[in-house]
Amino acid sequence: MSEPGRGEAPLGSPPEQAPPVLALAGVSKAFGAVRALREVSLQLFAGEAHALAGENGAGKSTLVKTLAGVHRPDTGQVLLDGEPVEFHNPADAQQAGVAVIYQEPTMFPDLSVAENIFIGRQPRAALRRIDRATMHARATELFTRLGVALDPEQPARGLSIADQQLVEIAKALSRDARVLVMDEPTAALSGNEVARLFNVVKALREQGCAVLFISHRLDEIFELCQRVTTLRDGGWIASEPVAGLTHDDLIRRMVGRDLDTLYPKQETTVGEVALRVGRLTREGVFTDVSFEVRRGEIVALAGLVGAGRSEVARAIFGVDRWDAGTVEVNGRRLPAASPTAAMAAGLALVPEDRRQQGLVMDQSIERNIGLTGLKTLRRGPVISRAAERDRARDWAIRLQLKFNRLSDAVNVLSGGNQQKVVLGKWLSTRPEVLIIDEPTRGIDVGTKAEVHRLLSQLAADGLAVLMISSDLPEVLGMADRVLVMQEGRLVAEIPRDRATEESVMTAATGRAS
Amino acid sequence: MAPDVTAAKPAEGVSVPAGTGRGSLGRFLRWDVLVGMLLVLVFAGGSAGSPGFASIDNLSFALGDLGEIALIALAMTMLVVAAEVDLSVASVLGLSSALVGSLWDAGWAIESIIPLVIVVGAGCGLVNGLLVTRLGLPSLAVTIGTLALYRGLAYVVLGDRAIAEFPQQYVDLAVNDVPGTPVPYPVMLFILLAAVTGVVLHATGFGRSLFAIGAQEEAAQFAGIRVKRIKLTLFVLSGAIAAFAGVVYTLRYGSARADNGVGLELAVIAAVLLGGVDFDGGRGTLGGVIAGVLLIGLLRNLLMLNDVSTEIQSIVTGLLLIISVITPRLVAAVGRRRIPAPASSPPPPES
Amino acid sequence: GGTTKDSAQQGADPKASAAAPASADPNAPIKEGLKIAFLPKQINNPYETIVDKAGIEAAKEYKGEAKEVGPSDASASSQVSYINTLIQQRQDAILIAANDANAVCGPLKQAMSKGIKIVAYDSDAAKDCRNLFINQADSEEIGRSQVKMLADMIDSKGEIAILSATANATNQNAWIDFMKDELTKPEYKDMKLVKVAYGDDDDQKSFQETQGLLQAYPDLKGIISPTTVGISAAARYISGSKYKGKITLTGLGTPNQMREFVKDGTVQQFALWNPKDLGYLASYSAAALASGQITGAEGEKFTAGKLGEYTIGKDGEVILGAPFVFKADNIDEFDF
Amino acid sequence: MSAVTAGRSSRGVVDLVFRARELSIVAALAVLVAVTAGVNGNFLSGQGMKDIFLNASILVLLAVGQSVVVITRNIDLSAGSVVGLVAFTTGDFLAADHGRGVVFAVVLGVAIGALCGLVNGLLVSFGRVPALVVTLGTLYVIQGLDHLIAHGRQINAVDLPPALLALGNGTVLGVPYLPVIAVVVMLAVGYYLRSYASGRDFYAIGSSPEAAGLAGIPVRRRVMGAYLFSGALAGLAGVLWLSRFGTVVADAANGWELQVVSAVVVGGVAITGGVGTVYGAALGALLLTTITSALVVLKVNPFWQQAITGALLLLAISVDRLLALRVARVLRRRNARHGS
Ligand SMILES: Nc1ncnc2c1ncn2[C@@H]1O[C@H](COP(=O)(O)OP(=O)(O)OP(=O)(O)O)[C@@H](O)[C@H]1O
Ligand SMILES: Nc1ncnc2c1ncn2[C@@H]1O[C@H](COP(=O)(O)OP(=O)(O)OP(=O)(O)O)[C@@H](O)[C@H]1O
Ligand SMILES: [Mg+2]
Ligand SMILES: [Mg+2]
Repeated sequence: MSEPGRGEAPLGSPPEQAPPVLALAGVSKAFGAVRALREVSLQLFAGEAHALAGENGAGKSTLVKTLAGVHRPDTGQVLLDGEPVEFHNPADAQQAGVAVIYQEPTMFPDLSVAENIFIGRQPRAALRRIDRATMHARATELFTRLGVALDPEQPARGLSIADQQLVEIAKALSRDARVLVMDEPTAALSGNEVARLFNVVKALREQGCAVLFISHRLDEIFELCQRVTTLRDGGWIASEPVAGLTHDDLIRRMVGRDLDTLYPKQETTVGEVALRVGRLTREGVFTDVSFEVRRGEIVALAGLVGAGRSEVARAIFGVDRWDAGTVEVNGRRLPAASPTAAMAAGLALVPEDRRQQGLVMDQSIERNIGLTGLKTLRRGPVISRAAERDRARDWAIRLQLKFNRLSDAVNVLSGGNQQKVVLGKWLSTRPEVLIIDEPTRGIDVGTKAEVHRLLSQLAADGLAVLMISSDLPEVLGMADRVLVMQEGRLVAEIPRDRATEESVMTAATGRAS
Repeated sequence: MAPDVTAAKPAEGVSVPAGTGRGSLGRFLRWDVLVGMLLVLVFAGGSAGSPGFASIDNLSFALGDLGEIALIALAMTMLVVAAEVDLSVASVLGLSSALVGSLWDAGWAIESIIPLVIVVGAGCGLVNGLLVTRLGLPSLAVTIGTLALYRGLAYVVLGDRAIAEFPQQYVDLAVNDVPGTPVPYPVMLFILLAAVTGVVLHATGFGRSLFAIGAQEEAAQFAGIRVKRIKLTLFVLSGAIAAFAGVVYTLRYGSARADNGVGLELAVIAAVLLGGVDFDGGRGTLGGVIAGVLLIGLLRNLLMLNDVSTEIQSIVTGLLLIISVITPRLVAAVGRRRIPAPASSPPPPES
Repeated sequence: GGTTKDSAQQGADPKASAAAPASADPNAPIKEGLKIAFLPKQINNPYETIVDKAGIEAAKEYKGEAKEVGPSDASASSQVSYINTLIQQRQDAILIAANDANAVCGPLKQAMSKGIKIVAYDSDAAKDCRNLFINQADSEEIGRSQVKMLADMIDSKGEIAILSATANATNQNAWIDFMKDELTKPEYKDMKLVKVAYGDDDDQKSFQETQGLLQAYPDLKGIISPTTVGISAAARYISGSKYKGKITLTGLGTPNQMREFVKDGTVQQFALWNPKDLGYLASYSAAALASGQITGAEGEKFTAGKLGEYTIGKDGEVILGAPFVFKADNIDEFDF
Repeated sequence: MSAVTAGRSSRGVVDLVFRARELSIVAALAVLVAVTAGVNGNFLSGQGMKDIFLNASILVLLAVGQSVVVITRNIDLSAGSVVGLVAFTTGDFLAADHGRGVVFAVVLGVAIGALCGLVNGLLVSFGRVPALVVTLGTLYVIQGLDHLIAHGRQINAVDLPPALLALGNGTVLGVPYLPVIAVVVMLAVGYYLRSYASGRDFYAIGSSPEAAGLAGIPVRRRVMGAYLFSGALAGLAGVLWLSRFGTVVADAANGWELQVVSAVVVGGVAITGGVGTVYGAALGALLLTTITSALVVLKVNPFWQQAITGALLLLAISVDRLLALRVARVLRRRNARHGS
């Protein structure tokens, strides 16, 4: 691999003689038999935003962790200002001016939001005491820059994933770092917040900060970054300026082939009502939510982050209690707060937080997929391991899961592949109504297309799908009908032919109507 | 009904060669297996070096002496796998013993005392379970409280009295061996229960649920597992078994007192932990626990036979516990070093 | 298992033939090399240590091999494990201070069936599970004398309380029963036992119980604490509180523990037998049993070295003697 | 910015709840003391108060040490056995050499305790093994060592330097030394944990050990520190035990591990780490000891005492929990009204 990372100089790139602020040279990293990185090189320059693209499991997060001092490379070097350095732990990297937003939020739920941001480097007053007033003021200032209304003194426990992500971003910004590394910071955010974030990052870049940015939303790469490095299966494919690349070019580099369409929506015939929700209310969370989903239909539930969509899903499935209202599946009313009854009635919920809710991270792929089928996998009183394995293998193949062994713990899978395991776990219950919360969060384009095709086909086969998504193109591309929630209420229902970015956003922000 | 999505790269995941060296090495050097091997070693060493150790009399006694701990350890294993713990077991045992004594003293028949006492034990477990599942209190805290409460109730029931002279046929059942074996009846019962528990824990859906709850409770709940009900069941079971162990204890020693079995909970927990069950839940095997119970019991027996003082026994028990948690880490570290990739850092928190 | 099996084993054991000889031979010499084991309530209990050490010393006099084994917690179940071990080790005699008279019974019977002689000391086992009980002092005598001693000091007037060990302590409960009985006598009509408290032989607990007693019963005149841990904790509390001089404390304690409090006037007198003599006598009685000098029947006599001749009383009990009363003027003569 | 104001008002409630954890213990204490004193005036007499504080001091010290460990999501079951070991070995040293003073005793005791803590800390933080197992192991080991050293001997008050005994029973300005020491330690530790960056690290570690590592917090060093500190405090408690009781056998504070953990839990320190204060833990210790004393003063049948103590303990943690749940619900409703 000769001289990667130096294509023709893009607009605004630094003079040739200035060495990259941070660079990887020929770095390899393996986990057991999995070679997560193979001789990868990458150079980050001051004042430049650099994108890292690749499918799920391509090695992006591993690369990030290598830069962050979490992993040490097996071979190859990390270079800081052209000099080789060794980061023994995250503290070393932070010392060197590298701020990292990890793919999954790393919160301290019991500490206040402000402390989460400043832990370990709180502003000091006399006698090295913590200066809380300054700390809170600085946190507020950061939130203002990001345009979010978070109270610095509130405990982090109970923050939505989006809010957690915003705190992570504030944490990274607060470091005034020379290098800002962001691993899918926007996966949980909706349009507004992404726009704010980009403004802040652009400002930082202009002040001379080097940025490494990872996202599966290609538009974002084109909007924010000057250069892009593509990984495939842990190997380096290309480093080149973004200008002059097309979406299809990038996808081809990532996937190694062309992709026909991201939203393969199939025509279906809509059948009778499968899920009917009537005036569902959970005090303080959502109020009077009524809608129905028919067989063969994909209904999207759109809205801003925190609108209460996930809460509705949780209540329908019975994980949370509801205070008033009814839920019917195929005409039969569900008792409140019983996931077991919901499952028996043919309901499935793919939750939004796969690490906490979707998966038992320490357990194997086959066990996770088998967890929803403990009754069906029985041979007599005992579970048949063969049946369990067959079921897992079956779905692993269908979903193109990338794994080493079915008996590996899911926590060694990449984020996207974890999501596939959750999908397999629920699809294997052969549900009649599928509620799927952020189906493609953190999933690469190739898989995204697959998931979409899968959803389409499931609907065509008569499944009723309720899809919660913050990805507007996905909503528009896949939904037969769009329901919009705002602050705990259902405010609009828009049929497919009238659903546009405009109409959905207008309803979601409550500006019109 | 599932669509055909098998077209692209179908065999990709599956084709990766399975079984690298680490897997088999790791599997072999698991702690519960090591405990088993250690047990064999102690047994072999004892038989060779200490006359009297391997005698039928001694083994029968040593096994019988472990009866209550072993019984309680069955329920405790399931609880700890589900990331809960019950520290009140020894107090339930004491309460049960006190009840047996006072009811017997009051002229009840043993046949009706035993079921009643087991129901009371289940009730004690229910209280633990309700406090844990309904109020969401940590079981460590709850059962420290009920540890005091149930022991206190034992004193309320029996005060400073000691009741003896239980009917001989029941004492025999608690003490004698199953004819033709060195296995006392309670131990035989334990063997049967252990077989059932082993199957339940490792081969049934209920067992799978326990591991899932212990490893990630919220995910288990989202998978439709009735987390609270299962936990409640476990606590009730633990209480009932502890109460039954109390009956066995009372009959075996022929003495009902309010302070019977004080401190037994730590012995049970030590055995469970020594058997390689992860106190954080989600990991462990029943085989390991049984080996752990036997190892502690037989090793103590062997040390006693060799006139090793009780202080040293205590130290050996403590060291064993420490070694039981250190060894797997060392093995893992060594194992990692042998693999081409020297992973230097801790397991990462995410993807 | 196997604790009350009296079948099967009898014939198999060579020593069984020697078990329970029909009659005693008072002139039999003490055998050399007798294997004798002391099994105290709890190892590490200083009082028990003094007793057992003296017993082990005594064994040297008659060329026996004596040892002390035992649990670190005062529980019957641990003692049972040790009895089993001692049976496997084929000791000639086991001396036990039983934590629970009944719980140790089964295994002791099994030991006896194998020809092992059982001597209970300090705290008795059930009668049919031992050959002899060496009683430090007559239980009745202890109970009654404690009341008398306190009555003398408070002019037989006022409220009194007892601070015991654990609620299940066999000895203490026996003594307390006699104390209560003694108090029913007319000469104590002005003395009223208001409470039996339990300090669990734990310093802190005994301390707190003493405080509680003094607060709850402001008119309390005297406390009897028939346990060494209890009396020293109570004395220490009283000596550092405003109650010093107002309350009379007595009971059973060792001179070393109590010396400070006798000297500073907190305690006027307390009692105890000589624990060394107890161990010594127990040791000799075990040897006499194992050598066939005695069988444990009432009326038999044996010589316990320097302590002289003892006669076995009713129910196989041998009584060491009357408890000794320690006061300011004699306490310095003792060191234990 | 309506969300921010909503946040602020809800924070007021949250704050109150957090303080309520301590307030509710204070209230429980007040009720207990009032009832007891109502029945028996002596309970609140000078001597009565002195007794309560003296009784609680040693448990308070242990609870303070324990809560630092528990806040980091670990546990130290060996604390009680350390007290026993230190009380005996220190006493043994002093008895052998009358010339030594109080300072020597304290230094020696704290050093022995710290050594035990060091072993725990090394095993837990560098061995990366579950704290409960390790400290249960060291509990057995330390207890064994203690008994091995004591070997049935006992330390008597006459063998100890009078100055040391005075420490256990003497007073400054009418206040006994022990509670003064306990309160000073508690305040210092509480202030440190709240107001110093390294103090906050303990909370961060307990709240999420993984996140703490990624945030560059020296996790091992802090956990190590927590154990070292807990061990040292247990050592100090051991010396104070010696000075208070004078007569010491090997099993001083035997079985206290669960009592200390109870005190910490009652005091609102979450067993799962990250939450709680040493003030709460100290109050928990005070409450527990006061219950024991009060039950005696109230002439409760001794056979009921333990049952009542257990029931009160359960009541304390349940009420606390119910309160928290209730406030959470109120917060949720409030959120709804203000929007987000
Ligand atoms: N700690 C680990 N142990 C074993 N394998 C690991 C570990 N971490 C990552 N891997 C493997 O390394 C490969 C790269 O994973 P990585 O998380 O870097 O992918 P990614 O590009 O970030 O994917 P995604 O877009 O889904 O986040 C995957 O095959 C993953 O299973
Ligand atoms: N675990 C939780 N505990 C407390 N509050 C929560 C929790 N999760 C979410 N919330 C709050 O509930 C409200 C609704 O959140 P919800 O996750 O349902 O929104 P959403 O529309 O699904 O958005 P998202 O895109 O983030 O999933 C938000 O104000 C959020 O802060
Ligand atoms: Mg990733
Ligand atoms: Mg959501």
